[in-house]
Amino acid sequence: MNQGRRRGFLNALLMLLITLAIASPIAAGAEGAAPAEIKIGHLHAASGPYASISMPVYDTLKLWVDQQNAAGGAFVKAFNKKIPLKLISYDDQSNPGTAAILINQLITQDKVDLLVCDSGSVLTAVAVPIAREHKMFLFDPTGTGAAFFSKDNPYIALLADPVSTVWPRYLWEFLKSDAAALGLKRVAILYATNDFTGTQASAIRAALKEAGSPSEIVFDQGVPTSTSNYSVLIDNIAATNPDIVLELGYVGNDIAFLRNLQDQDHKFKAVFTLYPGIETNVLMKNVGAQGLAGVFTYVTALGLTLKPEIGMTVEELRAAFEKAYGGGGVEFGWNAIAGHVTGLVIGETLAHADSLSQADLRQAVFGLSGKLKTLVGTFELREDGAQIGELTPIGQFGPDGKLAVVYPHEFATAKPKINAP
Amino acid sequence: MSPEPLLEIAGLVKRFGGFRALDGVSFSLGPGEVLGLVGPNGSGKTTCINVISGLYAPDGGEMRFAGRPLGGNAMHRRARLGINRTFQSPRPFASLSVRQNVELAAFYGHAEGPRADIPALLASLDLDSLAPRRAEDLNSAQQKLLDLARALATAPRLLLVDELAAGLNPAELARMAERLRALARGGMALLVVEHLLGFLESVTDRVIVMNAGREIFEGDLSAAVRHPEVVRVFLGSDHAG
Amino acid sequence: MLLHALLGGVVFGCYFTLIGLGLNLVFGVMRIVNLAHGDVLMLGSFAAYFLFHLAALSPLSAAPLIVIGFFLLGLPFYYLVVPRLAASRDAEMLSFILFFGVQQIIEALAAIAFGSSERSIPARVLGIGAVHLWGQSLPRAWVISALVALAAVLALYLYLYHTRLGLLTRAVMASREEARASGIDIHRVSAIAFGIGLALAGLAGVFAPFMLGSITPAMGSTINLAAFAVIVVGTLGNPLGTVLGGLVYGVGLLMMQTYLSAWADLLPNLLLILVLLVRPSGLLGRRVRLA
Amino acid sequence: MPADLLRAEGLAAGYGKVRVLWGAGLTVGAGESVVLLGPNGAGKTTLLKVLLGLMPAWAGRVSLEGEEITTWPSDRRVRRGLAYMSEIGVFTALSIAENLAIGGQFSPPARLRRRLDELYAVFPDLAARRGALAGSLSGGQRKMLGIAKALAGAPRLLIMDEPSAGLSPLFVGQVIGILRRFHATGLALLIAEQNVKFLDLAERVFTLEGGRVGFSGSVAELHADNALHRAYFGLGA
Amino acid sequence: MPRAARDFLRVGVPVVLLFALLPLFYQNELLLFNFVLFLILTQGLNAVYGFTGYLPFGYVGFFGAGAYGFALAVMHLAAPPLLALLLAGLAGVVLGLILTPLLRLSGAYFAIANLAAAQMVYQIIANPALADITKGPYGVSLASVFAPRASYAVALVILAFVLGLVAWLRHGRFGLALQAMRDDPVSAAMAGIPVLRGRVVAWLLSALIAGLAGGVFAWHISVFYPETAFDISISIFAIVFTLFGGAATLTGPIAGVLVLYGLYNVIGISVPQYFQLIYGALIVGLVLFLPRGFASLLSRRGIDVP
Repeated sequence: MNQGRRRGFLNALLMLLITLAIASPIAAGAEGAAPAEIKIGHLHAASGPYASISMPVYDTLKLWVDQQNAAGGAFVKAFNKKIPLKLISYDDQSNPGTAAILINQLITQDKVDLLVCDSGSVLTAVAVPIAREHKMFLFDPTGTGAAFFSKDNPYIALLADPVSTVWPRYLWEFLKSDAAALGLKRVAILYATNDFTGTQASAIRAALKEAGSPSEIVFDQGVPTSTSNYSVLIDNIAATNPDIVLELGYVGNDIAFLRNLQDQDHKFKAVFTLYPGIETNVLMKNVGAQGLAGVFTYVTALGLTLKPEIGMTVEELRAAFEKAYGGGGVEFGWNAIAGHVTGLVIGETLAHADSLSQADLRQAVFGLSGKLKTLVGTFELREDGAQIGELTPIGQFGPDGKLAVVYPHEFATAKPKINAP
Repeated sequence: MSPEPLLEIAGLVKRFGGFRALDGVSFSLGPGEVLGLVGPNGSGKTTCINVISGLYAPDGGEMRFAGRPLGGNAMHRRARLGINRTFQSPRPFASLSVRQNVELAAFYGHAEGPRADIPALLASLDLDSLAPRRAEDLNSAQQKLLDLARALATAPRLLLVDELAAGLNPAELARMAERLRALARGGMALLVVEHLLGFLESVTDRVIVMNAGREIFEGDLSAAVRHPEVVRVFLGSDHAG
Repeated sequence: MLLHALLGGVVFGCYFTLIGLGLNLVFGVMRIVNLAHGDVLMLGSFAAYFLFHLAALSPLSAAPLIVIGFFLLGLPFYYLVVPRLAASRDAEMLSFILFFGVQQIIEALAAIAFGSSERSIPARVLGIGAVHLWGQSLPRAWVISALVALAAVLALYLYLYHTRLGLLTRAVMASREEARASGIDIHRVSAIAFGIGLALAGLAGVFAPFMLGSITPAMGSTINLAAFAVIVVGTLGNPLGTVLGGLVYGVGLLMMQTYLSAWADLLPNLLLILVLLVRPSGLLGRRVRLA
Repeated sequence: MPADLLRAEGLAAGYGKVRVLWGAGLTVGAGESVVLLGPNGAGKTTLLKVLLGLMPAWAGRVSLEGEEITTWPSDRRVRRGLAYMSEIGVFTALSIAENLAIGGQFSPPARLRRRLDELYAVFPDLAARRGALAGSLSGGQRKMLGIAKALAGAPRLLIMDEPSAGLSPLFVGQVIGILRRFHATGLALLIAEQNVKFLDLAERVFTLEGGRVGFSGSVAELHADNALHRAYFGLGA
Repeated sequence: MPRAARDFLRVGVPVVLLFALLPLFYQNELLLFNFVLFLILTQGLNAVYGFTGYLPFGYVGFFGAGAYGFALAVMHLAAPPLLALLLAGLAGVVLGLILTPLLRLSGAYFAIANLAAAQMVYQIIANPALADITKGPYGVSLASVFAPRASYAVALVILAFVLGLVAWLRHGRFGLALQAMRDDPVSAAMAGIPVLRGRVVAWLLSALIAGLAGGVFAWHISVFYPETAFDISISIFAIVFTLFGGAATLTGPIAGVLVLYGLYNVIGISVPQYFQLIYGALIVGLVLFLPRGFASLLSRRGIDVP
C-alpha cells in the first residue's frame, strides 16, 4: 500500500520534472558577441473573446518580422549589423492567467530580448507588473488602460493606440464646436461597460459637462459589453429625443447597434460609433455601406492615408496583408496596422539603442517620441509611457461608403452633414 | 405493560398525495418491551417507522418520547435522544469501513452515559472480522447487521427494526432473536417490523396487525393468527399453515 | 417604452426559446448537460454564413439543410460519446467536464478554420426595416426568427406528442429504468433526441447573425449562460417548458435594458437562482429536486 | 421433452463488487406458470433483470427456445416475446393510453388496437380513464395498468417482480384472477414473490436463497419438502 | 501517529517543500505560483465536492470575492497584505454564507445555480455604478503592495494549511461524517450526524480556501480586471484537475494538478498553434476512459490512495 502510494507520487513528480525540462529552452548564447538572432517575445489569443482584436496584430507583426528577415534581418545599432529576428508568440487563449504565465515564460525561460504583450487591456494588464518586476521593457501595442501608466513605472510604452483618456479628445471638441453649431446639442451616450469604452465615455461626459459647454447630455447609460441587441435601447434613446447618439462599444456592439438601427424606424440626426473607422473592413462587411452612410466615427490611418516616413503606406500594408493572410478569417483593419506599427517601433528601437539592455531599449523608444512618423501619424509618448500622438480625427461616411475627415479642420476633407430627421 | 411508556403514539396520520399511508395509528411502548408490527405490503409498517424516526413529517397525530413531544426534532436529534433504527434495504456508509461506520454513530449519535464498546459490539454481531472492510464490499445480510450495529452504537432507548430477519438462515435467525430479546432485557424498547411470523413469535411480547394504514388487531401473536380478519388480510389463504 | 419592451421581449424571448430548446431536450432525455450547446449553435451560424456567401443560399433555405446535417452529425456523435459517459458513476456531473472538452475542440477548430473576425449575413437577406405590431416597430429579423422558433417548438411538440418515437422519447424522459424494462431501445431514442438537440442548436445558429449582430468562434460560452437561464427558469428537462423560460428571459432582459440597462446581464442569473430557490422544479415543473 | 421457452444456467451477477447471484438457474416451459419464491434480498429482482438483459450476467447463460440470448439487449428480448413488469411498472408521467402504447410498441398498429380493446375489456377502470396520467391512479390501479402495459405487446412470457407489493389482499386476489385468465390462453408466467398466495397460480416453484436456487419442483413437493417454510417463514413449522 | 498527520507528512510536506525549492532551479515563478494556486483550489474544491458530493461549478466566485476582498482592503483600508489576506478569506466565507441556500439543490441544479451566482458576483463587482468602490470594469492596481516573493511564500503557507485540512478531513471524525453524509444522508442523520450543519461547514471551509487563494492571487498578480479574477476557466480547471486526480483523496487532486496542469503548460508552450485543440481532446479522452480519476488506477488494484 505504501509502495503504491509512493509510486504514484514519484510518477507525478517525474511528470512535473519532464514538464519543466520540456518547457526550459536551451540557454542563450554568450554575452558580448552579436547574437545569432534577436528574440521578440509576444502573446496572441487565437481563440476566445479577444481573438478578433489580437489576431490581426499578430499577423502583421509576423509579417513585419518575415519582411525584415527576408532582407537579412533588422539593423541593430548595438552590434552595428543586421541580425535576423525570431518571433516567439504563444497563444494565451484570451485567458489572463495563462497570459501571465506565458509572459513570464518569455522573460525567464525564452529570455527574449524584446517583450510585446497581447492586445486589449485585460490581457495587457497581467503583463504590466510582471515586466516591471523583471525589469523588462514592455512594448504594449494596444492596451490603453489608464492604470498601466504611472511615472514610477519606466517599463512600458503604448505604441499604436492613444491612451483611452486622450483618445476621444477630438470627439468632444467636435461635439462642442462644429456639431453644436449644426444644432447637434442634445447628446445621448450609450457605452459598453468595459475599461476601454467606459473610460472614453467618462472623458467625454466630463468634457461635455464643463462650464460653457453648449452640449447637453440627455441620455447616458452603460450596457454590459455582452449586449448583442439594441432594439429596445434605441427605442429608449429615441424617447429622449437626442440630436446625436454616441454608441461606444467593441466591434460586436457596434455591428449589432448599427444593424438594429437599420431595422428600426428611428433615424437619428447623427450617430457616432467607434469601430467603423477602426475596423472598417469588418464593419463594411457586417453592416454594409448603406448602414454606415452618415455615421460619424474615428478616422484612423485607414481613412487618413498619411504619408509615412517609415514603413508601408496603408495600401501597401493592405496588399501585403491580403497576399499573406487573405481569406483566413482575419480582417485587415486598425489592429492589423497596430501590429505593423509595433514592428516599426521595434525596428527603430533596435536601430537606435546603444545596447540591448532594457534601459537602453527604453531610452531608444522614448527617443523616437515626436520623431517617428508612421502610417498612423506621429509617435509621441508621455513620460509615463502613454501614447498621446497618433490622434484619431473625426470622420463621416458618405452614401458611397467613403470616409471623409470632418474634424479637426486641418485634416478635414469634407463638412459634417446631418441626416434628414 | 410498564407504568410509564417510553413512546406514545396517538392518531398518527401520514399522506402521500391522496394516499393515506398512516390513517390514525395509536399505540404505546414501554422500556424493555418488544412490539411487533405486522401487515401485508403497503399497510404502513415502514411508514410508521419512518415517521417515528423523523424521516417523514407526519400530517397529523401526536408522538411523545419519554414524556416529551417528539415532533420538530430532526433525525439526528432523535438519534441523540435515543431513538434509532435499521433499514429494510440496508443503508451503510458505503465508502467507509465497517468500523468507521459504527464509530461515527457512537460518536455523533450518543446521548449520555458511557460510550459503546465498539470492539465488543462488532464481535457480538460477528462483524469483528469485517471491521476494516469497506461497507460496500459486504453482502446484503452483512450490511443489515452493520445497520443494526450502527443503530446500537448510539445506545438507543428505542430501537425500530425494519425487516431484519429476511435472508438469514435458521441458525442466524435464532441468534438474532436471542440478541433482540437480550436488548429488551437490558431495558431497550423495540418496535419490530417483520414478515417472518415465526421469528416474530420468538421475539415479541405483543403485535399490532396493520392494514391500509390502520390497526386491525393488537395483542398476542398466537391470538392474531387465529383472528379471522387478520387471517383474511395478512395470510389470505391457508397456505401459511 | 413599456409596451415596446414587453412586445420586444416576447419576440426576442421566442428566439431564446429556440436557443434553449435543444439543450433542454438533451438534458431531459439523457440527464447530461451539453456545455458545448452554444458552440454547436456557433457552428450552425457559420454553416449558414458559408451557405449564404459561397452557395448564395438564403438562411431560410439553408435552415432545413442545416437542421438535417446537424441531426445526422448528432447520431454518430451520440454513439461515440454518450453511452460511455452514461455508464460512469456520476454521469450528470461528468457531462459538464466532457462537454467542456468538446467545446474547447469545437472552438479551436472553428478558430483555425474560420478565423477570429466578426462575420454576419447582410440584414437585407431577411428584409430590412421594421415590422409594425400594435403600433410598435420591431426589427424584421426578430419577427422572422420568432416565427421560426415557434415553428420549431410546434414541430417538437408534434414529434413528442403525436409520433410513436416521440412517445418512446417521453417514456425515456419519464424514467430511463422503466423504459429499459419496457423494452425500449433507449440508445436509439436518445441518439435521435441528441440529433434533434443539435439540429435545434444549428437552427438557432442560422438566425444568430441577425439576432446577435455578428458571429465569432468565441460566441458559444456567452450563449450557454443564456441558455441555462432559459431552461432552468422554464423547467429543466421539460423541453416545452423552455417556451416559458424564453419568454420570461426575453421580457425580463428588455425590461432591464429599459429601466436599468447597466445591470441587464445580472437578470438572467438572478432569475435562475430565484426560480431554483423558490421553485426548484422550474416554473412548470412538478418534480421537486432537493438534496 | 419440448424445448424450454426460457432457460437460465449458472447465472452470476451483482452490483459493483458485491455478488448477488451465485450460479442461479431456472427454466420456464412454454405456457407454463412458474413462481420464484424468496425473501427480501435473496436476489429475485437481480435474477429477473439478468433474464431481461437489464443487468449484465457475470457468468452463465440465458437461452430462449434454445437460442442463446445472454448478451442481447433488452429491447431485442422484448421483441422476441418476453415482457417484464417491474415493481414500479408504469410511467407515472404518461397517460394510461400512452403507457399501453409503449407496452405494445413492437406490434403493428392494427394488432395493437385489437389487443388494447381486449385489455380495456378486462380492465374497465383503465378504459374509463384512458387520458388520465398514470400518476393519478391509486396503487392498485397502477398495478393493473402495469399488467396491462406488460400484456399490450402480447408476450409469450410475462416476468413479474413482486406484483403483490403495496397491494391490499383484495387487489392481490384480483391480480391473481387476471393472471390466471391470461395464463389460460397460453401465456407463460414467471413471478417473483414473497406472497405465498401466488402459489395458487404456480405449476412449478423455485426458491431463491442467498443468490442460489434452493428448491425447484411442484407446489405439492414444496409443501412436502418444508422448503417453503425454510425460505419464507424462516423457522421450521 | 494519527493517519491524518502521517498522510500530511508523507504527501503534503513533500509537495510544499517541492514548491518551496523549485524557484531555485526554475525561474518562471508565475508558472510555479499558478501550480500552487491550483493545488490550493483543487483541495478547496475537494473539501466540498469530494466530501459532500456538491459540484460547485461557480467556485471561481469565491476566488474572485477573495481577490476583490484583498484589493478593497488594500485600496480602502490601506491594510497590510497579511491582514488583507484574512479579509479575502472572510470575503469568501461571507459569500459562502449568502449562498448557503443553494445547498438545498442537488446535482446539475446546484452546479448551474452556483455558476449563475458566481456570474452575479462578477457582474456586481464589474458594474461601473460601483466604480468608486471596486473600480468597476476599470480594474485594480495594487502596485503598492506588490511583492512576488512574499506572496509566493504565503501561498505555500496556505497550501500547507489546506493540505493539512484535507488530510484531517480524510481521516478525522468530521471528515468521515461528511463522507458518511455523501454516501447516505438519511442513515447519516440516523447515526446522529447533523447533516445540514456538516454540509454548511464543508461549504464554508471550501469558500474560505478559495477566498484565501483569490487573495494571494490578487497580491501576487497585483494588476487585474474583474474578468481575470472571475475567469470561469479557473472553476473548470480546478474541477477537471480534482476529478481526474480523484476526489476525496489527498493525493488525487495533487496528481491531477501536477499532471494535467503540467501538460496544459507543456502544450501551451510547445505547440501553441494547436493548444486548445489538444487540451480539449485530452479532457474528452480522460472523461471517457478514466472517469474516476488517476487515483482509480491504483484503488482499482486494491491500493489505498492517501
